[in-house]
Order: sequence, then structure tokens, then C-alpha cells
Amino acid sequence: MKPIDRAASSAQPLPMPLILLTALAVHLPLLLMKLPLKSYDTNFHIFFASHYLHHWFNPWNSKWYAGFSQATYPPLPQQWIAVLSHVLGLEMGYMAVQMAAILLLVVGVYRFSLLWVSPRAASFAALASVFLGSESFLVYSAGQLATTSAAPIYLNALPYLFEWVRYGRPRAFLKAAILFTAAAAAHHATLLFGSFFFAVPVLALVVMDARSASSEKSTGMGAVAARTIGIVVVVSAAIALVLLPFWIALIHYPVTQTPIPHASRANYILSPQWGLNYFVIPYGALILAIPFIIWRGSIQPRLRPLLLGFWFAFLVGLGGTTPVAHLLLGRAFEVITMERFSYWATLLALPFVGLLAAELIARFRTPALISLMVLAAFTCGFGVAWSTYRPADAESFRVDSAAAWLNRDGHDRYRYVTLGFGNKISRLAVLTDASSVDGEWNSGRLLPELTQNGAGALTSSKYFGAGGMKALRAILRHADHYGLKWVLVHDPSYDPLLTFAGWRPVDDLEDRTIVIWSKDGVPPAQPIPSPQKPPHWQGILWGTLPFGSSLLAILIVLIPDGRHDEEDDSSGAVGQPLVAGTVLS
Amino acid sequence: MKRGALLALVLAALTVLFIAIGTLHPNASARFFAGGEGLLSSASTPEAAARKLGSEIELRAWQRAYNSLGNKAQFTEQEFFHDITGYHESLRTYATLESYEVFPQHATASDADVQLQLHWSTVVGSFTDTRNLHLVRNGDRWVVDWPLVRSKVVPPQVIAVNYLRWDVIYRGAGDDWGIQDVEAPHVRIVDMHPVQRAAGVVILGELLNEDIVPAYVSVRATLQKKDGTPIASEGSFDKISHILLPKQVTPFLISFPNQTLADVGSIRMEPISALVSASADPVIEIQNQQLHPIPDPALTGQLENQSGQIVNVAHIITSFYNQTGQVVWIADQYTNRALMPQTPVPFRIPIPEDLAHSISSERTVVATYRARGVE
Amino acid sequence: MRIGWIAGIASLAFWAAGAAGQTLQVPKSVVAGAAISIPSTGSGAAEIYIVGPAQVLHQKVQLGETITIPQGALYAAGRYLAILSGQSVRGHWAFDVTPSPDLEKISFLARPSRLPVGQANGVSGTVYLFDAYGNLILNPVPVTFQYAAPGGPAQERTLTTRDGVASVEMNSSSRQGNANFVAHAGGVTSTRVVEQVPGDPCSLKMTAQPAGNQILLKTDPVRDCSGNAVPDGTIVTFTETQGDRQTTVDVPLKQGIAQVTVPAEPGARISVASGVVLGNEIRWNR
Amino acid sequence: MRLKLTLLFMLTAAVAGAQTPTVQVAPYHLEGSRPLQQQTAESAVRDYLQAWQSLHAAFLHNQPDLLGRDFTGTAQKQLAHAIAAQTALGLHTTYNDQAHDIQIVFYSPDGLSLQMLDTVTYTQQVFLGDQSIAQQLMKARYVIVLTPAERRWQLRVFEAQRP
Repeated sequence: MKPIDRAASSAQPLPMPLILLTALAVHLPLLLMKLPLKSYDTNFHIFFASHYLHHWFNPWNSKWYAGFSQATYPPLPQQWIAVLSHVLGLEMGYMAVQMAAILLLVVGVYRFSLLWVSPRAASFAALASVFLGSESFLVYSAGQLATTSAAPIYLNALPYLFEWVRYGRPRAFLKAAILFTAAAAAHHATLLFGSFFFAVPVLALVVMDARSASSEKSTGMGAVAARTIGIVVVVSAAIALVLLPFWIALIHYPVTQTPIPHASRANYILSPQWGLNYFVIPYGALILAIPFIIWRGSIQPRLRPLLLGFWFAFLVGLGGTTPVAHLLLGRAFEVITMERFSYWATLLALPFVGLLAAELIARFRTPALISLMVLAAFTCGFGVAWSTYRPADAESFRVDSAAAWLNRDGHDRYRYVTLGFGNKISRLAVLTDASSVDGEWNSGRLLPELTQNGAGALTSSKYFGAGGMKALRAILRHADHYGLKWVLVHDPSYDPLLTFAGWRPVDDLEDRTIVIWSKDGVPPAQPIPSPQKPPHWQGILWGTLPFGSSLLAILIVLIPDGRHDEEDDSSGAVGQPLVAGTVLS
Repeated sequence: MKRGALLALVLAALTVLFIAIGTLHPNASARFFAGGEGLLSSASTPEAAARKLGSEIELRAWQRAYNSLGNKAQFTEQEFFHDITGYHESLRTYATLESYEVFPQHATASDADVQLQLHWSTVVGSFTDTRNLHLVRNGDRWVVDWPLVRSKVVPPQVIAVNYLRWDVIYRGAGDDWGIQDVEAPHVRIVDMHPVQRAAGVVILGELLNEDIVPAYVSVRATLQKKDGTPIASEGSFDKISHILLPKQVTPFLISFPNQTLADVGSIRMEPISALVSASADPVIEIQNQQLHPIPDPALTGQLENQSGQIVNVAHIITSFYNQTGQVVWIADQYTNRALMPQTPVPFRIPIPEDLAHSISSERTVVATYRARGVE
Repeated sequence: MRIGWIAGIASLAFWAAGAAGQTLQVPKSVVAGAAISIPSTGSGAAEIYIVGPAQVLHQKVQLGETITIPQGALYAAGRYLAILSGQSVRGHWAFDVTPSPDLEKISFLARPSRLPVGQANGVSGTVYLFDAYGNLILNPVPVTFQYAAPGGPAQERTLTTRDGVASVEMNSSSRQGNANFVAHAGGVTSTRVVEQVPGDPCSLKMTAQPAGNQILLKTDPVRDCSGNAVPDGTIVTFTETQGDRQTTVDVPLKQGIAQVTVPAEPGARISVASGVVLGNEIRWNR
Repeated sequence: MRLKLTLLFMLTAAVAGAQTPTVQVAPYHLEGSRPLQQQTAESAVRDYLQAWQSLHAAFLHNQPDLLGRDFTGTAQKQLAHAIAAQTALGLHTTYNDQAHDIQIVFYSPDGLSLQMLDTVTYTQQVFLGDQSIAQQLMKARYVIVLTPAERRWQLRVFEAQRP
């Protein structure tokens, strides 16, 4: 073994507390500043949480789409926000859950990386996760709390999966199953796609590890297959039960929307502005490591499964830049968004990054350390600051006065819709009791006027071209049916439509930047009967099992891993001689 | 080691290959966000040049579009921009280009004529802007000469506006029973005629404001079965002129998609009126109204704004009558350019072919919209 | 469930018997807002509930003494149950609260608030009489209606309410202006202002003069059939027809006349109308 | 004798409570200039009878907002005030209407008010907590004034007197 590797493998890993403190140092101030409130989806999650706060066992929410079921979205992070909001309030409750997810990611990346690389490299990978561009992008620009909280839970489950399938330890089976279930309760898409990008490489690693191990420690392929099938069956059953109302809603009301354009499906070369937004910012300096990842992952057999997992996630994450995403996902390509695949790709790349960092520092000492820290800082910095350069909403304005207006003089006896509010409709929905026919959760809506036209939220109708305007006109035409009397307008370009459709301005707020239009003769809003309204028993299930799975996950993970662990660390890497290639040519 | 290196090369090559395929043959989403054209489009033929100009307009890449024009010396980029998006705030200002079509008209080796149809989507509906482009060959590329439509300059003048304006002091939110009140304006449906069309039942009618105060009006209709149970309820939405001055009449059209007149026993009409602040200005003269027969039946004419204020959007609604004076159809059109004072703006309202022969006269009204903050 | 029934019947029986020795002499009916005295027999502390859809009261009482409900406590007219409830005593008695005869408020609905001149029975007045507590006074009460309008004699009618309501219809006079419509009963007066507005234009006449390459159209002062000037802002529609082409314009009256210029078309026919009233027609031969 | 009557009354009340009331509407002969359309009369009577159901639910569950649809003006204020008072006392009351004898006696020329007289037979039962403290079969002559709202008639005056 060459001197470099001996040094690299024998040096101590960074202490986990140091890495967690680094995460706190970087992200705690940003979260205390409530930076995510400027993101796309944060207020959406806070809105769902505010419903759970008041109706824990009733997922039917009448504030959007004249009534929709929140059982169409896995509830775990939002339920935790609701619980913490009793002490911290909704917004700080959100920040607390996000902080926990960031810390959990550090642990998850470390434990997942141990499967592939040395503890020291794994610790560098965990440190890198603090500065990951895609993590900062999803936390501070996209506000995708579900994705950023499901991934850490999932990563923490994978080592137990390895341990169960490789060594057949029942305790590992139990931990893996519960953690996978909790991950699904946080975000079902992470589990569905994560199985392909994360779990398959881990299982491949088990097969490779089993074959190359000495005779007494090897495991027959039959046992590997049986254990794999076993845990897949158990986890599938658990997820089916824990998210039963979700699957029932999905089966009865499959998402049959007309596809809505999303920039993450653009070609990042033909549309460079989206390439910057969905590739350069999320990957950041990691782009420089891609050649190393491909080379080292190829020449080192043990890392090949991880490399292939990264490669597929990388290609799908490129959206419309390659035909791969469209081929693999089919019709789903037009429904889901691609930035989460880039996120998963960067997580899969972290073990390689840790390995590269360890070898560079071992070889070049301080210069390497300084360069790596500068690259990490810029990557994290741009990810965090991106919401300033490309804000979710071109304008920042307050909706509190609009909510106060709706809450007084019986205005909330009627329904309302906003125009030009962007994603502030979530915050408005938190602050008012009035019901709207609009919303930001396209998969949960059933109003025919919205589902038949390829448009997102009505408040941004004009950005969806003719389809968007058709949806808006259809809803305004049926205003009487929905008791839709108020239109809160922040974008005067819609005024001609309202004028000719029979609305009249009746009030204005925020120095005339918000004008409230009203229509005469609209009867008070009545509940719109919907077959999607979940029965009471589903509400009970929804309020107990998902949250319960997370409590169970916390308890289970606290149980020590048992006697076997001292003999052979679950990461087979330590014993494995590292084939030193030329680190950086 | 060799197998690893091979794997690395294969993965790298595949990555580059996929990116190349995805960029040269972008899928629908990629094309949508890239402005509808891949890198392949070039101005090698008249149609390709016109299509390239269309996609640059769609992307609102005004400088790139202007720089590609052959006759750009005759006008500035600002004039080119305003010719497309309107010189004053109008429906064009916020319109988005939904799609465009290119129709070759005539071509020789050195020049060609192509018709470019730009289909715009606005908040009140769509409109098509047709431009007949003349193209000239310049080496291996074709260059477009843009047919600029200049806006007529209104001579500087002072126009006295002293028409009436009404303002209303509304009752408070308290109980209104048995106290002094000013009730809603008295309006009356003077004509109502349900017809069966392919798309469903349509109710045609006219509403008079017989009061001495301006009225906000709309009409709601409920189709009822023979036993009185309601079948469907719809409103006039934007197929009516909502503000009526005293003694003014508006047509209204209420459509009931997918309904059949045979199922209808009775129709309950609900005219809704409310007191509103209104101004008796602007006065719009509808000149040179002419009915055109088949094969392309339509009503044409031009609007002239007789007041001193700019009208940002005008909505033209026409009642078509048969020989006996009964209303047989109602159609409408929005002007996509602002109405400047004393500047005629043409309009054209298509008429359904199956009704064209039965139409003998018409009556047109105009509703107007002036942008917020313009007093 | 069966045990619950039996227990219920048993306690009922006991209750009915226990009440025989202790009782209240509740009056058949009382006037709204008046103080009420209810003699009672028996002894010991108890509670009295007075329950009706319009009001609910409660008071602790000492049996054997006269129970007094203070003035103004029970004011809503209607049917009530007086319920006595105590340790070993319970009973209930039905009684009525009738409206106070003193008229306090008139709800006077005068419609419409605007009507054209010269309308027979054009104005309707409906009054509902209430006492100080908002109870409808059901006894017959004489009500006098007076309608004084410009250009016409004052009209006066006296009617008697039935079940608290009376209604009348008056004619609008021939001249536009504000009319005072008064309802008077039991020392209480309520006045409404009714605006008499001009009727449809009567004779609509226009003139046409050349104005460059245009025609200046101008109406005479527009008046209704009673000579009232039709209000400014009323729409007058000019229509110029030349062959199969037509020009129309809706012009609001300004200081009583409508004026507009239209393109000069030789041989054109020009007509004028306002609402459902047609004016004269001019053939332009210049 | 009173005991038997009360027992009989309880049974009938329990049974009757589940049934819809018998309704008689006398033919109306109105003097006013405005003719009362048959459809208008039917909707006014229907809305009035539904008002009794809302009244029953509101007083049973002590929920004044259940009155919002059917009552307005003085009547709504009085009834809501009564519900608040009985809630504070720990009472709740049921008004089970069994029979209506309705007569429309007035329809204003402007169509904005309509008066009915209704001789109602109903059971009033008062509960203190869960215990019934009084139950009485009542007969009253109600004077009702209805005024039109957006989609239905609402009761503005709802005053009882001895039949």
C-alpha cells in the first residue's frame, strides 16, 4: 500500500460533534433570520401545519379549492411543525424542524458513507453535507421541507438495510423498517425514487461484499435475496398502512391534471438561466469533482454501484437537457419536478467528495484544506443567497392587511381569490379563516375549472398563457356557485377582465397596491360537497400513524446496535485495502 | 483497472451523447422554455426566417428580433417594440404569445412574401395579429422587412370635458329595514330569446336602464325543468355592458354549455342592478358599421373616441336582428389597441355562418375600460 | 336504555306528587317590561326559570314569599314557561307577555325612493308599529299618511293597523323634485324623502348643421310629457344610415341637450332615440 | 289525572318529535295592489317551516349561529340573546312543532315584507344539564313578518301571543 493511503486510512475521522456544531454555526443564524420564508414552498408547509394545529384528526381543509384533503401530501414534517408551534409558533416551528433535518443529514451522510469509504473520508463527506449547494438551494430557495427531511431519515436507514441483508441482524431489520416508514411519512417520492438510486447500490454492495468475504463471514445469495424480499414486503406493508388515506386518495383521484410547465424540465443549455438555477447552484464546486467521481467510481469495483446510482440521478436531474428523464419517468416527467433528482445525485456524490477531500488533505495539507473550505463556502453561500438574486416572488409585500380585511365585517362568509399574490397565498391562508377557490397544491385540487386547464395557481394565471386565463375565466364565470365574491388584486393587468366580467373595485389596501374587487348578487359561500372528503376513521389514522412512526423511529434509533458491532464495522471499507490511484491528475 | 477505465470512458461518453441528443432534439418542455426553437433553426429559408422572428417575439427577445430585421433603419427598436405591444397600455401590453403560424404567399430567388399570424393570449381572451412580411435574400440568409404600423399622433389640444359624474354614498353595514334608503336602479329586460346552439342553450336578450341614475347591471338565468327543479344557473359574465347610463340599453348573452332546450320547462331571469359611481364620459362613436354576407360573414366598423381621455380597452357588443326585429344573435369583440382621442380604430366581429342569412340589422354598444390610477 | 326509561317515569311521578303542597300563582299574562309579583306558598329556598324562545331569565327565590320580577327584566312579547325548581319541589306554569301599548317606534318602508312624475299609486308606504322593547304592537292603532309633493295637493289618508301593520299607496305629482312622505301614529312620526324624477322624453327633436366634413347634430332641450327637463346624463342615441352602412353614438345629455358630430354622408338618414322613445328623422342631402 | 296526562304527553312528545309537523295553509285573500304569486307564497311558507327546524336545533345545541340563515333583524337578536342566556344558566330547550295552521294576511305593495299568522302546537321541554325540569304542550298564535334575503325569505318578526 502506498504511503499516501496508509496515511489517509490510518488518520482519525473528524469528530461528529465538531461537524454538527459546524452545521449549527452555518445554518442556525440563517434559520433564526427566517430566511426560508422568502422561498417558494415554506409558507405552503406552514399553511398545512396551521391546519393540523387546529384540526389534527381532520385532513379536510376548506381554505383552498373550496375544500381539499391534506391527505394527498405526506404529513410528517408539517405535523411536527404543528406540535412545535405550541412552544415556538408556526414559523420558528418550521425553522426548528428544518434545523433538525440538516443535523440528521450530517449523521445520515456519515453513516451512509461508512458503507463505501473510510471513516475519515466519511467524516469529510458529512462535513461537506453542511455546505452542499443543493441542500442550501432546497432549504432557502425552494423551501422543500419534505424532501430535505425525508432524505436524512432515508440515509440513516440504509446502513441498517446493509447490516440486515448482509448479516441478518433482527435489530437492524427493525430499525431499517421503521426508519424507511418514517421517511415515507415525510415524503413518499423520496422513498419511491430513493429505492432505485440509493437502495439498489447498497444491495449491490452487499452482494459484492458477501462474495469477496472469507468463507466463514460470507452470506449465500439465497439468504441475501430472502432478506431483501423480506424487508421490502414488511416496509411496503408498513408504508401502505401508515399512509393509507394518502394511497386511497391517490387511487380514487389519480393526478389527472393537464401537465403544467416547470422550468426544471427545461434544457439547461438552450435555457442557460434555468441551467444556472437548477444545475450550477445546486452542484456548485461539486461540478469539479465529477471527473474524479466517474474515474474513481469506475476503477474501484466496490464503488461502482454508488457511481451508477449517482450517474442515473445526475442524468435525470438534468431535466430536459437529456432524453433520459423523459424516457425513465414517462408521463410522470410532466408532473413531478426535477430539482430533487439533482439533490439526490449530490447526496450520492458525497462519499466520493469525502474520499477526494481526505486524499487531497493527506497529500497537500494546508493548501488543500484552504481550497476545499473556500470552494465549500462559495457553494453554500450561493445556494443560500440564490433566493436574493432570483426571489420566489418578484415583489415582496405584506398580506396581513388583506387577511385582516377578509376577517372583518363578515367578509369571510364569502370565498375569495387573489391575483398577482404569487406564493404569498399560503401565508394569506394561514392568517384568514375565509375560504378560497385557489391554492398552491395542484395535486390536491378537484375543481373542474382548474383541472381541465394546464395552469398552476389562479393567482398567477397569466404566466400559464391561454390555459391559465381559461381557468381563471371559468372560475369567475361560476362565482355564484362557489360564493366567490372577493377578488384581491395585486397585479393591475387583470383589471380589464374583472371590469368586463362584472366585478367592481370596492376597497384598496397597502397604499392602493392591493385593490379588492367585489361582484353583486353573489350568495354566501356554502360547503361544496366533495367525494374526496376523507371519512373520520381516515382522519384518526392520519393523525396517529405517520407521527407515531416518527416517535417510534426516535425511540428505536436510541436502542444500541448490539454486541456484533464491535467486531466488524458495518462499513466494510475499513478492512478493504484502498487501491491508490493517481488522486488528481 | 482496465475494466474500470473502460467503464469511466463509457459513462463519460454516454453523458456527452445524451446531452447532445437532448440539446439537438429537445423535447416539448425543453422547447417551451427555450422559446419554441432548438439551435437548429436558422434563417436559411423565408419560412424559417419568419419562424425565427416569431420565436424571438415569443421569448420577448426584442433586441435580437429588431437586429434581425432588414428594414430596421426605417424605425427604432422602441417603435418596433410598441408596434407589437401597443403604444399605450392596452390588451397587447400584458399579452403572451401563445403560438404563431407561417403561411408562404409567394417567393422568387431573391425575395418572398410570407404571412405571419401571431396568436396572442390576453386576460379577456385571445386575438390574432396578422402581419404580411416581405423577405429579401441576403447571401445564404433571408431577412425580414417588418411592416410597421405607426400610431397616429393626436394634435396637441385642450379638450373640455364637462359631462356629468355620479358619486354614491352607500348605507352602512347595519340593518336596512324600515329606514331611509336609496334602492337599486330600476332596470328591465326588454327582450329575451332562448336558442339552441351546437354547444348548448344560449339566452339572448337586451336590458334597459329605465332609471335616472347610472346602474351596474348583470343578468343571471336559471333553467328549470317542467316541474320547476333547477337544471343549471349561469350569468352573463362578460357578454354584457355592465355600466348603463340612464335610458341606455345593453345586449346580454348567457350560455349554458351541454344543455338542451327540449329539457327546459321554464327560465327564471334575475336582472341584478346596483348603484355605482360612474362618468358620462368617454363618448365613443361607432362609425361605418357594415354587415358582410357569406362567405365570411362579419360586422365591420370603426370606433372613434370623442373624449379627451385614452380608452385602454374597448369591448364591442352587437345585437343582430332578423326581419321582424327579433334578436337572433349577440357577438362581441375586444379592441387590442388603446383608443386615442379622435383616432378611428377598426373592428371586425365574425357572425356564425348558419345565422348570416337571417340577419338584416344590428345595434352595437361599446363598454370601455381605463387603467387604474388614471383619473 | 330500558332502565333509563323506568327511572325517568319514577322520578316524574314523585315530582308531580311533591309539587302539590308548594305552588306559585303565576298571572295568565303580563305587559312587556312591567314589574311582576308572583305569590308563592310553601317554604325553603328554590329557583325560578322563565323560559321562552324570546327570552330566558333566572332568579333565586324563597318559597312562602311573593316573588318579584323587576321592571324591564321581562320585556320580549311571547309565550313563556315559569319553572320552579328546588330540592324537593318542582312545577311549571305557562303565561304570556303582551306588547306594551305605548308606541315607541315606526318602521316605515316607503318605496320607491325614486319614481317618475305622474304615476298613479306609484308610491307605497308600509308601517310596522313597535313598542319600546321592539315588540310588534298587535292592537289596532290609527295611522295617518301624508304625501306632499311639488306641483300637487298634499295627499292624506288615515288607516288602522291590523296585527301591527298598515299600508297605503299614493300618486306622484306632475313636477319633479323631492316629496315628503310622512307616517304619523300615537305621537310618533316618521318621514321619508321620495325623489320624483322626470318621465321618458316626450318630444325628441334634433337639428343638423354642416360642420366642415361632419354634421353637427343637436337636440332641443329634452323634456318629459309634463314639461320636466330630462336629467343630464340620460343617453340619447343618434343613428346615421347610408345604404348598408350605419354610424351610431350614445350621447349623454349635458345641460338638457345632446350634441355630437358624425361624418357627413350625402343622402344619409339620421334618426334620434332615447330608451324606448323615438324622435324625428332627418335626410341629409348636402 | 295530571300524572297520566304528563306521561301520555311524554310518550307523544318523544314519538312526535321524530315526525314532521302537520301543516295547513289557509287560502289567502289580500287587499294590497301587489298580487301574491303562488310560487312566492309556497317559498315563504317553506322557508318559515324550515326556520322552525333551525330554531329547534339552535336552542337544543345552544348554537345561535344556526339562526343566521332563517332569521334576521329583531327576531334574530332576541333569539340569539335567549340562547346566550340559557347557555349561561346551563339550560337547553327543545321546541318541537307538531301542527301549524298558517294564514298569509299581508303582502306589501313593494314586495319587501310579508305577514303570516300561525296557530302553532308545539312541545317546549327545558333541560337543566341532562335533566328535564319542565315539559309542556303549548299552543300559540304567532305573528310573523318575513323579508326577502339573497336566496330565501327570513323571519324579521317572530312574536307569539295567546291563541
